[in-house]
Amino acid sequence: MKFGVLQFPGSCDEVDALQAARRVGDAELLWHGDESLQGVDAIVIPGGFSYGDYLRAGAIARFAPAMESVIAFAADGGLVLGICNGFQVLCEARLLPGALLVNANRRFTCRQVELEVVNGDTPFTRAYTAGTRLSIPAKHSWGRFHAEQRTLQAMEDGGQVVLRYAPGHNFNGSARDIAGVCNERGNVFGLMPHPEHAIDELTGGSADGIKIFESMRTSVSDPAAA
Amino acid sequence: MLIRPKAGILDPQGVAVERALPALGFSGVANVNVGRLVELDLEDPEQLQAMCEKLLANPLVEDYEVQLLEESGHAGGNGRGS
Amino acid sequence: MLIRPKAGILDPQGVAVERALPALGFSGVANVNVGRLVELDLEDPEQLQAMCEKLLANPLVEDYEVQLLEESGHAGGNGRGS
Amino acid sequence: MHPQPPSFDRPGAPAPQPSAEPIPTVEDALALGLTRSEYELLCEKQGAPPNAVELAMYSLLWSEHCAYKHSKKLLRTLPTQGEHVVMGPGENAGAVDLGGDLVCAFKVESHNHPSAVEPFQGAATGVGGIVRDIFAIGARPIAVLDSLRFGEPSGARARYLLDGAVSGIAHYGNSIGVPTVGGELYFEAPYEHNCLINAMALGLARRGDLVRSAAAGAGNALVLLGAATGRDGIGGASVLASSELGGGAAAQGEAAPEHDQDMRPTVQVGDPFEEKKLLECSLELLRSGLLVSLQDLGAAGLTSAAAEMAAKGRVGLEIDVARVPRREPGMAAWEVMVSESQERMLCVVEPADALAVLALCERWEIGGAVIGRVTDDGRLRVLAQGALVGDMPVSALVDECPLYDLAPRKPPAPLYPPPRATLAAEATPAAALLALLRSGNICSRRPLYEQYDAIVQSRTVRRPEQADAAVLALPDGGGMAVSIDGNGRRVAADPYRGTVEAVLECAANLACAGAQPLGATNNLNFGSPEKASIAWQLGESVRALGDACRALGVPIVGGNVSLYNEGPTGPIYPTPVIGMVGRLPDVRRAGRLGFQRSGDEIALVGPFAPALPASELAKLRGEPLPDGLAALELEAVIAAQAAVREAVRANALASAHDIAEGGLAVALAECCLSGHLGAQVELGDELFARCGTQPGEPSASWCALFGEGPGGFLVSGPAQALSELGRCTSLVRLGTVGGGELRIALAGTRLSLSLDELGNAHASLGELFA
Ligand SMILES: Nc1ncnc2c1ncn2[C@@H]1O[C@H](COP(=O)(O)OP(=O)(O)O)[C@@H](O)[C@H]1O
Ligand SMILES: [Mg+2]
Repeated sequence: MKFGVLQFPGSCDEVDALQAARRVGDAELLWHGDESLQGVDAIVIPGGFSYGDYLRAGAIARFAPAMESVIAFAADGGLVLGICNGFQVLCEARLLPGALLVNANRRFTCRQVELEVVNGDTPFTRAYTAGTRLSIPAKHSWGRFHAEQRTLQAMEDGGQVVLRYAPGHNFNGSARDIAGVCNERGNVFGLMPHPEHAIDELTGGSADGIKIFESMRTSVSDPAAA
Repeated sequence: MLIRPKAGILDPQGVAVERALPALGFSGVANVNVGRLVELDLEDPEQLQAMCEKLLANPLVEDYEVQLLEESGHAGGNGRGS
Repeated sequence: MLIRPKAGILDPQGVAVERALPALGFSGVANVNVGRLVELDLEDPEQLQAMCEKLLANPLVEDYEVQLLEESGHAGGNGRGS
Repeated sequence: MHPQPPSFDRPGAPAPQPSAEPIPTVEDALALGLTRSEYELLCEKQGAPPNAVELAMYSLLWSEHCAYKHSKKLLRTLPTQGEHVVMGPGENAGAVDLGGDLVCAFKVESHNHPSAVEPFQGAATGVGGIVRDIFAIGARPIAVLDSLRFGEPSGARARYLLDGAVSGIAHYGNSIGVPTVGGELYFEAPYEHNCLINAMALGLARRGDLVRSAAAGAGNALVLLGAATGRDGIGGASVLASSELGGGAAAQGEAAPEHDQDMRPTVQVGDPFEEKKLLECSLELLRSGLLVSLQDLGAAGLTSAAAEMAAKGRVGLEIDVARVPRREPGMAAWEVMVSESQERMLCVVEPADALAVLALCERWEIGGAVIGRVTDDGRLRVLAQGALVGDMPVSALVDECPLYDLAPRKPPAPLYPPPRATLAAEATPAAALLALLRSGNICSRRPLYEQYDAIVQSRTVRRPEQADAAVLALPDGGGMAVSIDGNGRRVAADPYRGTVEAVLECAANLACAGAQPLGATNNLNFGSPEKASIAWQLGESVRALGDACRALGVPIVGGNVSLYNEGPTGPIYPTPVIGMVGRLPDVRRAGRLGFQRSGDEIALVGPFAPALPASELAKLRGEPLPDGLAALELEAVIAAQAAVREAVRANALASAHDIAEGGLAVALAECCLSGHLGAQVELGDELFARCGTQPGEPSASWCALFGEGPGGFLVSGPAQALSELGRCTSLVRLGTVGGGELRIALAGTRLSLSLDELGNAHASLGELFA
């Protein structure tokens, strides 16, 4: 099982994501300018400030040559995980519904937050059970998830709301406390908090995030079990 | 290009400006909205719409308005700062 | 209010957008500048200049331009996005 | 493919000859900040009066900022040698050995004056500058710390500066993926007009990957990397605009620039995205072995980068300003040479590698241009499209600026007015404790540090407020601790002892984390050294810095000096800021400051002798600064630090925290708040004896609770562990951890506050970021 971590100019958490992926499988960096995805089994779009987050977070990155390939990869059912800036890129690329807006508190905020697993049946969360609480660091200034009411309702009904901030932890003002969402098909997942930082109690405040990578490995090696 | 947050979507920057103004002695201000202004010289104005929709604005959350200026001047305004 | 980076002052956003555009298939674009757009309803337009200088713009790095609109409409532009 | 040919030669260029242009006069030199005798000296070194390009370059390199005219002699007294030193002062950053093959590069720098003009950009570019210093020596930047000083937070200006500076640091540090892991913040009236923004950065490198900045190899190419050059930061030199030159009006160099003051921005705008690309590109160039040497562009831009690279390598350099990518049209040669545009690096490359270097620049989407070459004649030559427009001996530029002796004199009368009283005279001890916790210098920094990404790169083992020092994990299972400290008010009360205390506080913070110091850096923020009283502060402070570091066995591997920090109401508090880096053998045992377990015992460790003068309580009461601080037992303090460090390393203690601002009572409250646990303690006669008072005296309780001084630690742990620690150092048992409140009993009185009351008071900084 090999993860590809997509690096843009301005990516910051690509090495963290690489380390997390390597705890459960092989992983290598992919370069934004290359069309080839090097035959990887799953894609991680890491956090950071691709293209400086200028204009809008993720707005420029989504046009990178590698993103064309990622869009095709997703259309084929490949697993794509977007973390923080990666989530923003996936929304900009319309691989995920909604948009991410400036935090309600207007400030970059770096804080350990608690999350609730809403849907434990996605290829990214199968190692959790629904209702589990996770402690994972979040750090961003554009993390307020927004979608129209109709869309939100459809997402809830379709199991696309995968993670929610626990009560009191939604500092960015996301609609319905949404922290992570997937597409209808369930193979593209984005979240603002950083599971790749929560793989070791020592530096992450918990190891709760590693199960996202474990879930992905299981989903790739044993798709039938999903 | 003038790019604005869509109506109905919380604009925390606008809210913050609105809240800060009275403390500075300004009153009677309402409906503050903060958006973006993108200015560029373009050979082929036909590209503009595509550029806005693909890149400069996110139609899910933003409205945009295009003002074309012949040559490179600024839109004539009623006032002008330093 | 249209707030722009002052001439001669680095506009990192403009530089980044300009550099990215050709890769996205847009050509012939130059002098990209990214600024801010602040819109508000105001009872007393006399306050505007002071407001810009004290809060809305940073006169050290930004120029501002004020456009007054009667009622609450938008400046008529040559184009209008969704 | 490349617009610039990757070689630098001048086929068919006109024979170098000075172009006709007005020669600046001595008045121009004075306007640029040189003295008459300095001007005469440089004419002599030059062999003729310098032209505008040359004068611009001399005036910057002979400025206080670049030449350390008033501090160099003092700095030479500092200890810079030690077994762990890999790079001492002189390179872009110092470096110490971490064991194995690893080294840590670090340095602190100030951006005080730009931040006072525009705090957001000033602070942002301050971070950008110090981070470039780190990757300039080939280390990957892994952490930033910030040290901030503003006027009292009740003032609108202090709040504006605070908000802007913190946002600027956050914007820059977060965007380049370097965690900001710690720092410090003080509010004092003397910083009202002249805030201090110091930033420290750390980097990690394999020993063999370090690179120096010395240019070498005549014929090698000089390549400028990064952003295009604009008219940034040349305001001071603007008298050189030809229209303003001593009467002459002819254009010089290139086309006459038709700019007015408006076009020479006083504010430099940082572009963290450009820096991030520049950082990755530079490290990749080094990894690929493509660079002979590397240097960042900071103050005085190309001028100082080129002159220093040439001086260190004992070579000459030739630069053609026409090859320098510009952001603006019509820049004069001297403008290009002195521009302080951000996010640029200069490197020396063998001609055969130039194409590969430019190709990597293209991959990372940064600018790259061959702008000159290395020569062997020890001269710095500036060309404009091949025509010679400046020609100077490198040694004169870099090494021959006159150095001055200070004329120190202890001020006969106090320099600083007493602070405004904010605590009622009849306040109870409980009210005073809450007032202290709420006060700007003591309240929780959480609303500030939450704006910083503290965890990117996955090394941060102790985030702010988890331990006294930030702790970073290293690949070998060990760790590194880092702290930055400097209490200007105490240095103002006693420049010698206050500075010793700052060094000790840094080392104490490391000890609480379990780290042994390896090296230190410092930033000397002072007023005008030309005033006798400031010269005295500076001299005493540097003497103390050297003495304290020698006593600790900690070499100083780098630093920075920022002088002339004065406002209309007078000089700032003398503020030496010390940054210290240490090593932990096992990062899983890094100390914590908060209480961990109910039932643990609490003890006071070390030769702590509290005193109220110059304390935070004295400030809240509006008391004037004392003339001098109490003497301290340096050796005993250092021994206590060693004992605490060993106990933390042995995993014997649950928590360790040094006693600083606000004294014992505040330290107890901090341990409670950080650990979400209460405590019951009783302060007995032993402590009153330390205050030099009897329990009955009215001031005794206040001194025991809130008195300050170096050498005190609050530790908690099992009774057995404390007994063992007590065998190595002085230890007084105070009480036990547990419950939902902090209860302190002393001399018949009793103070009791719930964790909520303490926490609410401690959270006051949030109001400043509303
Ligand atoms: N300006 C700042 N930036 C980031 N962290 C800070 C800043 N100021 C203080 N902190 C953090 O807050 C905590 C408490 O700071 P402080 O009271 O200054 O500690 P100390 O007294 O031990 O020097 C430390 O973890 C410190 O690193
Ligand atoms: Mg301390």
